[in-house]
Amino acid sequence: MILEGNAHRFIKPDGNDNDINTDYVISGRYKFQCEDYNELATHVMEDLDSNFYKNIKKGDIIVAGKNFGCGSSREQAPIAIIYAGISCIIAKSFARIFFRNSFNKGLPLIECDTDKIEKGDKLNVDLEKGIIKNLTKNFDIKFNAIPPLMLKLLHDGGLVNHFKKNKGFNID
Amino acid sequence: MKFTGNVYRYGDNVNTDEIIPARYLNTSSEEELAKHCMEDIDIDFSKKVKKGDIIVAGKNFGCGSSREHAPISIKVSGVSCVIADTFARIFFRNAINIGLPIIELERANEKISDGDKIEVDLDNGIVKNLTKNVEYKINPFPPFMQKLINSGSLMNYIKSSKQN
Amino acid sequence: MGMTITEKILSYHLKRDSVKPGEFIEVNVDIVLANDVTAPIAIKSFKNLGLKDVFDNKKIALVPDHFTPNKDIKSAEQAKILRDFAREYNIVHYYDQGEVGVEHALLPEKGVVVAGDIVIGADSHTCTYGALGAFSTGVGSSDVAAIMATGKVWLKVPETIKFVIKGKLNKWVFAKDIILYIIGKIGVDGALYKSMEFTGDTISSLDMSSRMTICNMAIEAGGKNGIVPPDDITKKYLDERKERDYIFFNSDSDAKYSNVIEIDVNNLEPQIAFPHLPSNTKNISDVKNISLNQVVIGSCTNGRIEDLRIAAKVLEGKKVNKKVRTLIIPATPTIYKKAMEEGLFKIFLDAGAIISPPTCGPCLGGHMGILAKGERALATTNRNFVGRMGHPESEVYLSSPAVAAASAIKGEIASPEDI
Amino acid sequence: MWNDDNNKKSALGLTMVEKILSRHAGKIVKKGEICIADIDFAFGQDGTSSVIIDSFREMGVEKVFDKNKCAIILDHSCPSPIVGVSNIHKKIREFVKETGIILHDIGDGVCHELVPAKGYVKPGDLVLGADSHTCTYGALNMCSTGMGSTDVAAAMIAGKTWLKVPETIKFIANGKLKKGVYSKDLILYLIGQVSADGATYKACEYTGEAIDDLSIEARMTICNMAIEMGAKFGIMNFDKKLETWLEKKGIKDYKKVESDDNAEYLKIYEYDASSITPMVAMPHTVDNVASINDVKGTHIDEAYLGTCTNGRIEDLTIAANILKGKKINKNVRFIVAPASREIYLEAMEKGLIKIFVEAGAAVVSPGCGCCVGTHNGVPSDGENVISTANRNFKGRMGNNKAFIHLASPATVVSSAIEGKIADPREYLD
Repeated sequence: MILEGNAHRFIKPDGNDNDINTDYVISGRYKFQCEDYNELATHVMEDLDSNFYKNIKKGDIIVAGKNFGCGSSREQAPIAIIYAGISCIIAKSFARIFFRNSFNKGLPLIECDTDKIEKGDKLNVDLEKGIIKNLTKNFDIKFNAIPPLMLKLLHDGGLVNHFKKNKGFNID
Repeated sequence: MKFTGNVYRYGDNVNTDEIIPARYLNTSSEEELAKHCMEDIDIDFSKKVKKGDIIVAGKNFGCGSSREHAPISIKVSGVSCVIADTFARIFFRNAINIGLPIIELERANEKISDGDKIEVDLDNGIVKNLTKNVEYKINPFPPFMQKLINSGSLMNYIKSSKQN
Repeated sequence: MGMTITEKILSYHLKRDSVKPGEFIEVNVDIVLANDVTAPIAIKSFKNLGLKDVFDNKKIALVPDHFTPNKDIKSAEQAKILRDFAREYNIVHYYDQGEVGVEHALLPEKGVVVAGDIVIGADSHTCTYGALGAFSTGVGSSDVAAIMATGKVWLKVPETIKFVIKGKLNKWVFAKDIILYIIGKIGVDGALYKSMEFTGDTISSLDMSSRMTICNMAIEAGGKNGIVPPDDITKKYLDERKERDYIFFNSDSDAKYSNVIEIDVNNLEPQIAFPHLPSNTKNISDVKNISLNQVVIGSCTNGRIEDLRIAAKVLEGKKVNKKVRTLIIPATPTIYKKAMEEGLFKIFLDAGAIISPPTCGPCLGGHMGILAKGERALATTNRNFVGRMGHPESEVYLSSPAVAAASAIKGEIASPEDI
Repeated sequence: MWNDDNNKKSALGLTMVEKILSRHAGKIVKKGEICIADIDFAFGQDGTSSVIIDSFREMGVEKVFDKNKCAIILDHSCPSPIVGVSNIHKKIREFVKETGIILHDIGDGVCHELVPAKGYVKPGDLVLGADSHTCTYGALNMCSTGMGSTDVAAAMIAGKTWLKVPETIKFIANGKLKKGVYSKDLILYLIGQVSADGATYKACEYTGEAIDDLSIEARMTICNMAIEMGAKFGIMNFDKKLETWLEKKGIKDYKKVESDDNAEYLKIYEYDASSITPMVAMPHTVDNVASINDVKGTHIDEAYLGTCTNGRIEDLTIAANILKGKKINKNVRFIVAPASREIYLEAMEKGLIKIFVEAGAAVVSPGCGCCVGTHNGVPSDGENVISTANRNFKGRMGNNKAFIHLASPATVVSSAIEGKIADPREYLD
């Protein structure tokens, strides 16, 4: 699977982009009452960048520091990101529940050193080979290959489709 | 004062919850209120209403709560005046107090149809139905209220009386 | 010439011998009140006047009761406007969360309003205080701003309709049924612009709580105010809590009324107001198969301790139907505490009901029990307009606390007789 | 194959978590392995169940694996504050009716209080909840963890889930907590030590004298916040106290587990619990922890006592004992949310609710209250809140311009009395 898009980065009030929590991804103001995922998507990351949704082009990529997605278990977080048109997230590390939720929903997450990626860089991501090409700055970043189980979920189009296809779990 | 506009017609007992539902009462932003004006009985009202348009209704228009949000949402949505058979009491004073002209006209919503073009001449007490080519006489406001209306709003009235 | 109570209170405040219905007057106000929905607009208007001070910091009551505890940022910001204003102008009768109750239950309970007063409130149910022998009526926010500035309000002296209520109420028939019956009879504009004077042996036998229920709903018939002749029951109530001296006024025997309506309640049944108007009333014996999703017992109409006692009497040892969310909302912190101490809460909780802190909450579709599309509620509140308690396609029925409690058990609208 | 005798100390070198997962996988599994494991219980709440239902329906299934092992608990926005939520509640009630699973409707209480209190879970179990604080039940010597809605939907259908067996970090809290210092202070201190992602993907075993001294409820407070250090599981040993607790609830047929002496830990941290002061997590991260000595005096506008972390009878009792005969500062709004109907009833019978109401508190109906910012006390711009909850993210309580501080019930109530962050030790004899 090859993904391509421009990088978006966010700065928290404390000056970095570590620990971007699920309340930042989609505020509780919306997620508890909204069943329309397209509507939900319009509020994605709005407390960090109120223009973010408007500026997304399909396939764009979110880039962040460590522990992205910490906080609640609500799947509305990756759902809002997916419906906003984001193709994958690249971060130094991810919070556990967010990690599962994303792959379950078919959103690839990539762990690597993100320091050299800047806002606006055009990125090309090869999930199988484990390589990010920074097309703007012309360098490559290697990342740990996605575990086979996750790749299988991605190829099946998320856990729901995996279940439909296999009539249950089939990961061995 | 004279205005011309097209008519949105409603029935009897249009209440304040229909004019502005309570779920929007957590704000007093006038523009926000105007966006939801008449929403529960006429979902697209705020989108289709044009500046100067006129609401016509039957009896007891504005019954229910004391929320000034009701006449405010009507006024800010662009409506120039409301013509009804009768008005509920608190709505009546709220409208006068904020400077939204309201006119009592017997059997208003039988005489006037949805979409009619209406001209209102407040000073001479005449409502002209330009579509149907008919004229109706309206009772002038009592002198006390006239004074209020002429000062634009209750607040202006208080301001000027405080200065005197 | 003879005068009604309402005319007497107004002329007393004008320091004149008489007033005539239809006359425009500007009159001094004893208490002006507003809540978290109406006060922000009033405060904004007041600030625009550029005055240094309010007319009297002891005569203004600010009660943020509609959205307490605040449900979102917007309602929190609205409440903050009241809080900041109350601090800036040292408003004596300001009640923040924890002390706040539904305004029309709270102010009489605290003795803030008394007989003979003119009470003007930016809330339509301000007419409640007529039960104490006061003239009280609802206005809008601009009016409140003007009163906060000048201490005066403009009014048109209303004509009065006299209601003579006679007879003994049957078991399980209450004040709520009387007022619903009256509104059903005269319609939601049956008393438009008018004063409604409630008299007769039935009324004089009612406790203050019941009288408040009746006056509270005068507005639902379009009335300007509701009023009950003050008597020994009024005196006892006021003496236990009054902040100021009170004056009793009574109508002269030759007072002029626009209409006199006599009602015999000997055979009155519990009343149900069907959607979407309070006047759309039916006898309980004519109501069949109205299944429910929610029951609300509370509000300025029926959220007092007497109401909760009646509900508890019906619910004691019973369980509410699993399909029916049953919300009990004591109208003030004092009522809350009393109900708890009397063991009513235990009855409610054991029955499976939910107890909310004092708030107007679901009555106006604010929070604490909003209806989904297609859902149906029976409430002891005062209004059942379209969308009143939530989704525009939901339905609200109105009744007494007794019928509400019985219906919560049954899962459909039911008479307490059937429980 | 797994043998239940291994639950006792064995020579296999397994942690408690590895043993529980091995039993549920039907074979011995160790850290790093991915396995498919049977689950004992799965549930969602009203913030997550709408998506559970969507996923469930999308998978084209009609039945859950066992309707007595699946539940939905309405606690996040109860009673509903807005039509959107009402519609979701309605959808949930209809789903429950169709599938026959367990429902706790509005007013029953917070899921993490109800699930252990109603006996749905027991030692040795593997439990999934579509709520991040599902790790709470580790206090009962079991594995429980929060997952997303689709995971829980899959578990409700298959009775299974996929898991990576986590490495375990062991926390040893030696010594005794001082007067005025509670399990909340201990867990805040630990989170401050290891940071908000100090245990990401890991299991945390909490042991030591200070833990042994705690009641089961106070232990739940600690396991509840394991997620705030990023952990998958928080877990504690089985002991006499837990045995008595289970007996009282009538919970039987459980499988207690012990870590082996030669179990492999990723790290072992040791602390002296007696040196810990009351702690406060300052805005806007849970690991931004300070000693009360350094932050007391900070102005407070709103105080909140409740939640799955500290809304239990013990918490209400501690707060009421301090508050008795005193008034809440008139510039503070104090909100109390008992965690369940039973706790509300017990608090009422013990006279605690009376103390709160007389002091000027608003007691809201059982549920999550204002913790997640859905209603019941959303702060306004610029306000400071002190809360017994578990998270102080920006915007957590519904307003991203408010400042949330986390502390123990004792610290919260002392602060509500003074109108500023206060040291509870000054209120205890």
